[in-house]
Amino acid sequence: MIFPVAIDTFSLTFAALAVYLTITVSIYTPGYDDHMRGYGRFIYRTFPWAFCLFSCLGVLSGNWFLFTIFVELSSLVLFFMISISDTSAAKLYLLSQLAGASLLLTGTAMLYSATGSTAIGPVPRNCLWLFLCGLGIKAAFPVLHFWLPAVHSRAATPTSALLSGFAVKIGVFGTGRLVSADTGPTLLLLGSIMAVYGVGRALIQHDAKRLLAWHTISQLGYIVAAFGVGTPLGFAAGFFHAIAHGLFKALLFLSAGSLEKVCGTKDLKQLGGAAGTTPLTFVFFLVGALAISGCPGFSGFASKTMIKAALHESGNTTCYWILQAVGAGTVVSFCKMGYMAFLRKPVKNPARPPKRAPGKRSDNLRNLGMVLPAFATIILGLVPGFFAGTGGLDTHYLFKTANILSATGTLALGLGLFVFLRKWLETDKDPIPDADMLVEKGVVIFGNICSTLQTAHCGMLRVYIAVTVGTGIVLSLLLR
Amino acid sequence: MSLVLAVVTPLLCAFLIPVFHLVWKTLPVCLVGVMGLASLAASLAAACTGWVSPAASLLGGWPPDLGIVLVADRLAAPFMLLTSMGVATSLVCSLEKYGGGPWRYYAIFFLLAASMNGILLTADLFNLFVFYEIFSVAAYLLVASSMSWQAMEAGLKYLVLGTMGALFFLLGTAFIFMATGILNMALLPEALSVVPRETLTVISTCLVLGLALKTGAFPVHFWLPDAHSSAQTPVSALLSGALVKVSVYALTRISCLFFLSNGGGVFRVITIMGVLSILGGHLMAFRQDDIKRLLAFSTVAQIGYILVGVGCASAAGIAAAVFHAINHMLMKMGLFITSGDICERVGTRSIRAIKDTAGVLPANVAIFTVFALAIVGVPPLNGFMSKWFIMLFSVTDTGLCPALAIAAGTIISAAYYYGVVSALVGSVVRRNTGSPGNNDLDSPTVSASSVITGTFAVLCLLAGLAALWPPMQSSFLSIGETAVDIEGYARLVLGK
Amino acid sequence: MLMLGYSSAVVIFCTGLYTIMARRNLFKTVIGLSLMEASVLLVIVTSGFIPGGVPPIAPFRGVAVNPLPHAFTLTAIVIGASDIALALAFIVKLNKHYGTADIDKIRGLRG
Amino acid sequence: MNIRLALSRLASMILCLSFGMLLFQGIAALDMDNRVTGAAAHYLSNAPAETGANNIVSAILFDYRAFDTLGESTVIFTAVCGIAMLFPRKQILHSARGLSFITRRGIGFVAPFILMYAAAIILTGHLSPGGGFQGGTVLATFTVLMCVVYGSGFESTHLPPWKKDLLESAGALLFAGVGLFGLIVGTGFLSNLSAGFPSGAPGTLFSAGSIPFLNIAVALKVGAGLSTIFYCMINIVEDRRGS
Repeated sequence: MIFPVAIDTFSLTFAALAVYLTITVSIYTPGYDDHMRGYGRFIYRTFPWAFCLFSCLGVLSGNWFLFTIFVELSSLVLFFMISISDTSAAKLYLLSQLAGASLLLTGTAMLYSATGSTAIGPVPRNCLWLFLCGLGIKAAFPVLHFWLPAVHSRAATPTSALLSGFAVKIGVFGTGRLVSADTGPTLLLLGSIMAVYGVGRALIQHDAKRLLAWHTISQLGYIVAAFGVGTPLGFAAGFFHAIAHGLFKALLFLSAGSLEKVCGTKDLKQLGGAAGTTPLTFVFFLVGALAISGCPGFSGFASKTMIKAALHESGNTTCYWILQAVGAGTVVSFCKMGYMAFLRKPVKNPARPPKRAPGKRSDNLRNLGMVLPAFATIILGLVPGFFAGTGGLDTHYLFKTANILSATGTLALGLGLFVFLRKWLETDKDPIPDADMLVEKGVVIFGNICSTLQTAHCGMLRVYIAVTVGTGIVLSLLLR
Repeated sequence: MSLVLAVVTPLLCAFLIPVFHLVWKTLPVCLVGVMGLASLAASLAAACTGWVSPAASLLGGWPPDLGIVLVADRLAAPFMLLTSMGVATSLVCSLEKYGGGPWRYYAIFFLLAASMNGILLTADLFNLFVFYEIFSVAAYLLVASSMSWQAMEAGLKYLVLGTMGALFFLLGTAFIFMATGILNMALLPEALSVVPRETLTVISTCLVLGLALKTGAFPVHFWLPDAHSSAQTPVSALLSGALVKVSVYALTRISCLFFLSNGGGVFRVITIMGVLSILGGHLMAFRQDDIKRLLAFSTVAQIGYILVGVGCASAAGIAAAVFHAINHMLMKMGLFITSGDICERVGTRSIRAIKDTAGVLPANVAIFTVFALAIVGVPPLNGFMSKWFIMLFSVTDTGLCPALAIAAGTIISAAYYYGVVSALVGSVVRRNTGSPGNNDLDSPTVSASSVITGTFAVLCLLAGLAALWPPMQSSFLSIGETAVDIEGYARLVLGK
Repeated sequence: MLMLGYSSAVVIFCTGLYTIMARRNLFKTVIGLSLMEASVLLVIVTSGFIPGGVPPIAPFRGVAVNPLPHAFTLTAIVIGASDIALALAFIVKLNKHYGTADIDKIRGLRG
Repeated sequence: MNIRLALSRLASMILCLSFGMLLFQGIAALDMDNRVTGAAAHYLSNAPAETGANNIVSAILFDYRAFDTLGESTVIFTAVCGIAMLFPRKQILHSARGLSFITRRGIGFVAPFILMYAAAIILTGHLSPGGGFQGGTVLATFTVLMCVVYGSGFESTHLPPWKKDLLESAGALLFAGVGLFGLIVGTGFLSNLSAGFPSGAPGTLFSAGSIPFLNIAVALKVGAGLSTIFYCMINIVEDRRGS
């Protein structure tokens, strides 16, 4: 069979998410790119559908080979979309995704040589590391996340929404397919690190989209940790959080984009008072922020509660408390964003570009686009039965008083911390080195290696001859 | 019967060209075209014979152990197809560029075509050496045919290193003759099994070193970038597309026949060379500013992929290597021809200078981009498929290291091809957005070379898709099976 | 006798190899190449030698030597001569551009 | 600097010696039994009968392995073509820097004998040592001698390049034609007696089927080719002297 498929609840739901997000984005985009002409506009309007197609084929494909092909294609589509707004970010994205795909392919080849099949599913221990590295670049595992903040913040908003809403979810999807007894501890550890590191980084950001990007890493940490539990409940919880996060993070990115469109900047230090100028955007932001903070009634609450239940059930107390703390950090971070962008008095900044006259139609289109994920977020929050059922959990369990209390407690703690830390959060922080520094250093070293090799190609025939004869002698030793 | 015609037809064309020159000072283009068609037809006929019903043709009517035998089988046939396509493409481009003026150039061109067919068909080691010499001499001269000092220097370096390679090959042949008294390639596998180990070491070292020199594998690749970047566009395309593949064929054939059963160390060495070529070629290409030199180093790397496939020493690995050889012919010829056109239009070969130069043909740039995507390995295209197959079989047969090298190579090549394509595309976009008044509306003339490269681009896509088609896979597998089937080759040559 | 032939062939081969590696004059490079070629031909010819053999021309008086290496050698000599002629032609051409036959100064193509 | 030079020479010497060692080990491992085996033994015993040539080396070169010889003469053809391409001659020089009158006369007398010598070598190639290559070389040497004696103007008056090209192509075409005859008759490319070439009486001038034709073809090719190479290069020398 040329195209083996793996159709189950997991893949079908992901495909549905892809379609849903693409519809959202394609409603939103005409309200966003009205200043563009020519190629750029064409790419923004049509490529999301190509992305949707390849992503759906990717998640539905039944072996790792086809999965990798389609994932690579969907990355390529996104690469074109990113390259419209920022070519260097696009290059970074392309190269990192190619690296991930190449590692995945290597793993697939190894899987094939070990088992004779590449059917999608858990893999033996000896090729697991290749799969984890390959998917890790997609899903921003620690150190492999170097591309994510830069690309998310520099891409245009619809692209960021697709990136954060679905592209990284494909990596998570693959990780979900890998879940087996072997993966448990590794994924738990990776997930906890991602959650903590992401939220820690997010707290010191001033770029709205970069802040959201770090939260993506943090939330991915929740999902990965949930997968690491290894029980059906854990899997279902991760699955649910992946879907929920896809929706509310897309919503957050789109609202940040709207903010940028209206106010001309996405730097939190220069924003302020946007709740007055764009009340609808504020509402949508609020929905997303409440969801990501795990406020009861929104999808984030349900999924995070499921994750905690799974962790609790399997006795991973450390991880449980880490995620609890991360939840509080998330609340602080979004309080900061909401406060600085929407609620506080506008900053008087002469350098700020004059406010554009809001085009009525484009505003409406953007808001219409954001209605969809907001709606889904609330629905999933109120009726989480489907996902809870997948994990074998009663819906009522989620709305138990203890859980609601725990969530509201986290919210309250976060709010309190925010009030306490507000001054510190508003000030500038020195940049702290991150994994992208490693990459920059690596590129420099790599360039030096290339230069050295080039000087070896010195144009002197006698050197060439000597190398040839030397090669001959080495060959004779090898062939002995 | 038709096998020898594949060699003799282009030879006759080459011999006739000086005679025609006495009649017409400038050869009529159609005459050269007809000669090209005739030799193409002869080659394709031989390739068909080899594919459909593998056959041997006895020269001089002597039995195979006394005379020279030409053989076409399923390993030679795809290479024959590849080289004849490469030669035809390059000939069309030359005719389009130079017309019928440089008649000696065409004579050498046909000699090269004849010698390539000879190398692919012969089953006699010394005859192989003789054809290799025609091939090499013609190649040195084609490189030098632009008469610039760069071409002369590249030609001389190619000549010295190529002659050394030929001498090593001849030394290996001499040792084989000393040890066995036989030069028939079908009789040798058996005869070599009783040769002492030390002598076998010398034989394998000399043969592998000689052929690796001619192939342009990494530690001994030095002539390749010089020659490829200094030659004229059609010649560069031919060198990269067809010539190195002929050497790959010779290496595959000889190592499979002689060393598959008599010590498999040769295949390990080929794998090592392949890995080194992949890494070395890509690393050297990474910082190149000269677009042709960049493509040349990329050729070194692509040869590495092919060698890794050959180094698998299995039917599947060799089949994948042949597939990649064909794909590389399509991609690299296309890249050289389109980039040559663009560079001529722009007047520079420096990638940095292209950035500031508008006025390139968008169609050419689009086609170039397709080839670049293919050679980097973007999924539905052929480069991806063949790299994937090579990776798959090398993991099975030789371990993880080559596969990781292939993965690393993909990323590095993506980085530098991204640089080239963005420079080209940037210049097109700037031209389109620039002042609309002075765009020199030289209405995009449809040239033969752009038609060919366009076809190649479509073929790249088709070959990539066809690779997923099971009948295609099994027919490619039969190539590999032919290569490792030593008894089958002996049966075919000796007629038993 | 055979060993003498082979040993001298090996010595000549090394001499040729050394010449092309250590000498900077391009003409000496060519001489080195032809030395190497000659040594390979010597190996081939020696391999056909038979002590006390007579030339392989039809009515032999005695044991004839192996004629096959002779044929190979003849062929290879001509091929080698063509190579050398071509190399000299290139050198003449390059000398016009660089004004020297020093191999270390002819390095316009690098990197 | 000197130390670097010495070191580099030492390194190359070590490389050479180790390669020589490798080769020598390969030779020493063989046992030489001094017997003619394989195809060569067959040639020695049957060649005169099968090919009609007494000179067994010629029989191998022009019959058993004639395809090699075709390839070899093609190498010369290629090299000649290439050298002529590298040194394009816009006009042929008419300079007449020859030797003295006495030498010219003297060589004039000798010239026919040199040509006869060449012809003898070519035409008796199948009977005695010699053949197309050797004869062709003598022919080429003859033109070199003429250049020395009569100056390079000799070429333009007696042997213009187009004539040499024609002769060379004629030789090549003759070779290929003999080969194709066998193919047309149906006995295989370059087949000799089996294709119906008359064998004659072994040991006489008119014997050995197609071998004399091939000798002539190769002689034309080699003679014209080497002479072309010489005149191409001599023109450069004259160019430089002129400028």
